[in-house]
Order: sequence, then C-alpha cells, then structure tokens
Amino acid sequence: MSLTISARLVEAVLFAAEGPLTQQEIQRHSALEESVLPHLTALADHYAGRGIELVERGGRWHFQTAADLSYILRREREEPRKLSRAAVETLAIIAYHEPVSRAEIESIRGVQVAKGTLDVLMEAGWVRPAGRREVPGRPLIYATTGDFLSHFGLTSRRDLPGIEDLRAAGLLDPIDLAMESMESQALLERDEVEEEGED
Amino acid sequence: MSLTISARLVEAVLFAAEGPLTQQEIQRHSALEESVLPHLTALADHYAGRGIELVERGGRWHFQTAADLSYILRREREEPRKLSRAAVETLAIIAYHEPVSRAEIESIRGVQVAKGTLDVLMEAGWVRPAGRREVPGRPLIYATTGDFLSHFGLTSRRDLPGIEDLRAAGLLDPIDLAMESMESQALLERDEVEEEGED
Amino acid sequence: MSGEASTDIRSPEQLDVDTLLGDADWAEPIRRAPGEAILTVQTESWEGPLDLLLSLARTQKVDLREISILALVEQYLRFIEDAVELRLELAADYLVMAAWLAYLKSGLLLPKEAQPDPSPEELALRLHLRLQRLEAMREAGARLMGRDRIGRDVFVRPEPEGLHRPRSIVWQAGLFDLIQAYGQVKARTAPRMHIVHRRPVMTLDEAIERVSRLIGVRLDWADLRSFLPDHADPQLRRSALASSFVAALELARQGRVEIRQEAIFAPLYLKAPEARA
Repeated sequence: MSLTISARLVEAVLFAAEGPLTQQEIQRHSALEESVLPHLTALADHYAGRGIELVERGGRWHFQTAADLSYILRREREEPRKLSRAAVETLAIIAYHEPVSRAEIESIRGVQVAKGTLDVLMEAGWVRPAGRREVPGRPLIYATTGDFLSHFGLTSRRDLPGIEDLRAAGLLDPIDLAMESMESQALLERDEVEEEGED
Repeated sequence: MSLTISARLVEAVLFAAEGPLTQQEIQRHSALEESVLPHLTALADHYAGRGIELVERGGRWHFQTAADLSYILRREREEPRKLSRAAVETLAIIAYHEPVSRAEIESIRGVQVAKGTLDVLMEAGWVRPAGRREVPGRPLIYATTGDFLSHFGLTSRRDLPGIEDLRAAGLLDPIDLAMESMESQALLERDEVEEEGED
Repeated sequence: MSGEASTDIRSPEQLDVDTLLGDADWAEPIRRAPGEAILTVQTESWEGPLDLLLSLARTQKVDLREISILALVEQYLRFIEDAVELRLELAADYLVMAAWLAYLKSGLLLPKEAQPDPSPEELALRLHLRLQRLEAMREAGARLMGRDRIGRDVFVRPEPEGLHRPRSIVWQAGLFDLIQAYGQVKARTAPRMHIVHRRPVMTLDEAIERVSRLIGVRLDWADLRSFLPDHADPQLRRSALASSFVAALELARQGRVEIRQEAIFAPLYLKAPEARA
C-alpha cells in the first residue's frame, strides 16, 4: 500500500507521540504546509476495523488499541514492580554464595535483611529454601531456582561475572565508595567533636 | 479495511507491547491456536511503505516509525546515549567478534578496558556476560543482546555493516591465524616471485 | 529493510570516522596552546600507543595496506622524543612501545643475514595487522553509530498500554541490576586500607624528661598545664597534656614529684618533693 509522504509523516507523528495531539501540533511536528486534516480522516478510515484505531477525543488525536480487544491489555493492578535495592542485593548474594543462611547474607551485606525481602524473592520464584545448615540453631538456607537462571539469561551460576570481572567492568567502585568516604569522614568528625567535649 | 479477528489480535498485541516480542510471546498473548507467523508477514507487508513499519530484529518483532522519515522526526536533542570512543570501539569489537573475552578486546584495542566501558554497555542493555571460555582461567565472555539488534535496526548479526567483507578479508581472525595463513600463502607464491620485500 | 538502505548510501570509502564520532581532536595531536609559544602535546588524546600509531598512520594519507611501517616507526619515535624534550609526562606503555619500535627499526635496517628471530619483517607485519584490525573496528563502530537508531532516527511508541503479563514477570530486574548490586555490596564491605596521618605527639619519654627537668626549677606548686610547651599547636598540646599527666604519675610513683588536686576535674598541681627541696 503506497501512501503520500505527507500521509506517512502524519501517521508516524501520531505513532511516536507521547500523548494525544491537537491538529495544530500534528501540523507542526510533521512540518507540512498543507492541512493535515484530510490525512487524519483518511487514516482514521484506514484503521477502522483493524487492531489499532485512530481516535479523536476533544480535538486531540491518538492511536489506541482497538477498544474491543482491550482484554489483551494489562490490568492496572499488574503494574510491574521494580525490585527494591535490598531485594536485588539479597538476590545477588544468594546467587553468588548459595546456599546461604539469612545471617550469612546479613554479614555479607553488612545490613540486616528484612524477612519480607526473602518473601518477595521467593514469591517471584527466584529463590527457594534449600534445607537447613547443620550448625547450632539449624538455620534455614536459601538457593536460587531454575526460573532465576532463565529469567536472567544464565545457563549456570558459574556464568556470573567474578570479582575481577566486576572490577574490570567498573562495577566495583564508583558512587558508593565516594559515599562511604564521606560517611567515614562524618564519623571521624563526630569522634573529634566527642573528644573535644571531653576536654 | 477489515481484517480477520486473528490478524487484528496480532496487530493489537504488537501495538500495545512495551517492547519487541518473539513469535512465541505474540502467540501466547494473542491466545491463538493457529500460527501467528503468516499474520506477522502479512502485517509487515501491509505496513511496508507506510509511516509505521513492522520489523523483525533478532527474532523479535516491533512497530517503529519508518526510517526514511527520520530527517523530519529526528530528535537531535534526545541523542539516546552519547558513548565514549572507547565504548563505541568496545561495542563494535564485541558485536563483530562475539563471544569475546576482555583480554581479546584488549588485544585488539591495545589498551586495557577502561572502567566505565563495559558497565555502560551492559547498563544500556546492549552487552551481556555470555558464559565462560573453556580455557585456563575460564575467562568470562561477552556478547550482544536482542536489545542491541533492535536499537541499531539489525535483523540479525549478519546485518552488521560490512561484516562479510571484514570476515572475507580475515580482519575478524586472530592475528596468529592471519599470520599462519599468510605464511602458507607466501610459500605457494615463493616459486613464482622472488620476494621483493617491504623496503 | 530500512537499515540496509541507509548503509548502502555510505560506502566505507566515504566514511570519515572522525566526524562520525564527533571527536576531531585525535587527528591533531600537537597543538599550540592559545597565546603561548610552546607546544602542548596531549597524550590523553590517545588511548594507548596503538591508538597513537594508528592516528600517525592516518597522517600518511594512504591505504593502511600500503603504509610504510618503517616511516611509521620513525614518526612514533620522533613524537616520543619531542614529548620527552618538552618534559611531558609519558605513560610507561608509550615508552615500552617506543623501546620495542626502536628495536624493530634497527632490525628492519640490519642486513638480512644478521636478523634475529623472529624476523623484524614478521614483527612489522604483526604490527601492521594489529593496526588494520583496530582500524576496522573503529570504522565498524562508526558505521554502527550511524545506523537508524531507536530514539534518534526511528521511534517506538513512548507509552504503550502494555500487555497482560504472566505472574512470573511481575517483578522487574535484569542481569545488570543483579551484578551491579553485587559489585556495590562487595565495594561497600571490602576491607580497605586506612592510612593514619602522622600527628604531632609528645612521647611519654619526652614528657618524663621535660617534667622532671622543669620541676627542679619550680619552687612552689605549679599547674600541670604550665609544663606544656608554650607555642605548640592545639593537637600537640593535647598530646603533651596527656603525656605529661602520665609522666607526672610515673614520677610520683618514683617519688620524684608530688601531686595535688583540690577536687575532681580541678587543675593538677605538681611540686618537687619536700625532702629534696
């Protein structure tokens, strides 16, 4: 199906738009001299009955998925959730050190691990309990699952980059170290204040 | 223009998706019994020459604006990611040689891979660790991703600009291999031409 | 496909890698600093000796296949000499390359029969192949960057509705997030070397010596603080105070000084023992 360059531009502008556009905006973005209105109506006709439709609402035009097919769309409540920082770190530690107990994760992270964090990882299907460590208290130990490998595109855990690889890739320092040196600076300063208080 | 419900579904799925989809994913989301492939090719044909096109990149399909309209649509101010020269070269080396270890990248560039090169490429989602080479030291090897192909508009790695010429010229072979083949070449030619040297 | 169409337009011969990468600096290694008569050499313009060699090779303005390695070696060595004369900081690998190239040059100039093994021709060929490979990748990178890229030349829908998704991918995280997180955990908890800056201190021995010397010339009770050095900076003063206090205790134990304090936290007074006075 061949279209005029003008009609093609209008179609592309509507497709790439961040939101519904007025006729004037379409005119400006497509940089056309002629009126875009005939193109808009022709496009709306063309898309009628397809999987996509071009609609006008209150003077603004936009493409949308055909209304009768909206059941394929995501429901609002399924909004994908981004894994929290703590959860990503915990997952990484389990992947690198498995099987590990919660106490071991905490000692590697240097921060406590909330129970909810492990629950989230288990709910996502990436982490599973893997028995108990035969030490006093018999703590539960955790390991990653097959789903974990497939989700992260790994064939085996040994494919994870090692410390040297991380260092070479530039993943072993930046921001955090700077933050830390600031923190230890702050600690030093506090010590000094305390010492002076003792004088 | 009226379409079958199946074709409409496939079109709608592709339109509403947040990223490129494999044929299997399209199949699953459209919940069709029949293969979606004929619909995909029919749609690609239908959109050819329009303002939007349906493209396949590394086995995944997505809609995008037509490339020849870029002279109007191009958004200079939104340069997707300004890569350093080191990052561009590293990306090219990984793409043309993949999978490739860090040492191999370094031997081509003649310098160590700077920190902040591989991580930038991984963060962009264009490069990923792809297992380890089964040689002493088991170095990690890197490869490009599907997102890399999509971003640079490549149907597959065979589409990499000039890759066939480079391969034919032996420029993708390790130097030792090139030296060997040159030596055997030279042996063949020695009878005919007395070496004129490099002066 | 659209991508192919655009690569057809730019044949490799027409490619100007420098302009495509928007980094014209590297072709122009030596520049006159504005308003100054001296030359400044920007070694940061290159990523290592191979990069420098390649940009020197480009200035020969011939196909890389035709390039004279000997001429290239001479250019490099001259460049390094100039840089040394200008007392520029040169990274070690530039000098290592210079030494190697000087060796290569002498080999290339030697009569054939005196050549060591591996032959200089072979070494030159290897260098040549390395430069070709780097050049090829640089060009490939430039052509890659010049393709129709999503977000610059072609566009996808900015805010698609999103599809109904299976439960397993409700949580979003990628491999990069994972390894980056591990890197940060490691960086945060790695043992680190701390260097303690040397602080001005008064040692206990010095303090004992000083207090016992001064106590002999004081006739009456004297505040401990009057035993401290007069013009010391505050840090040394604090150290001296602590050391002198311990020194006073030690001297009192030995019976060489008497200590008096009116109340807790009140000033400490020292005096030589009565018997010796």
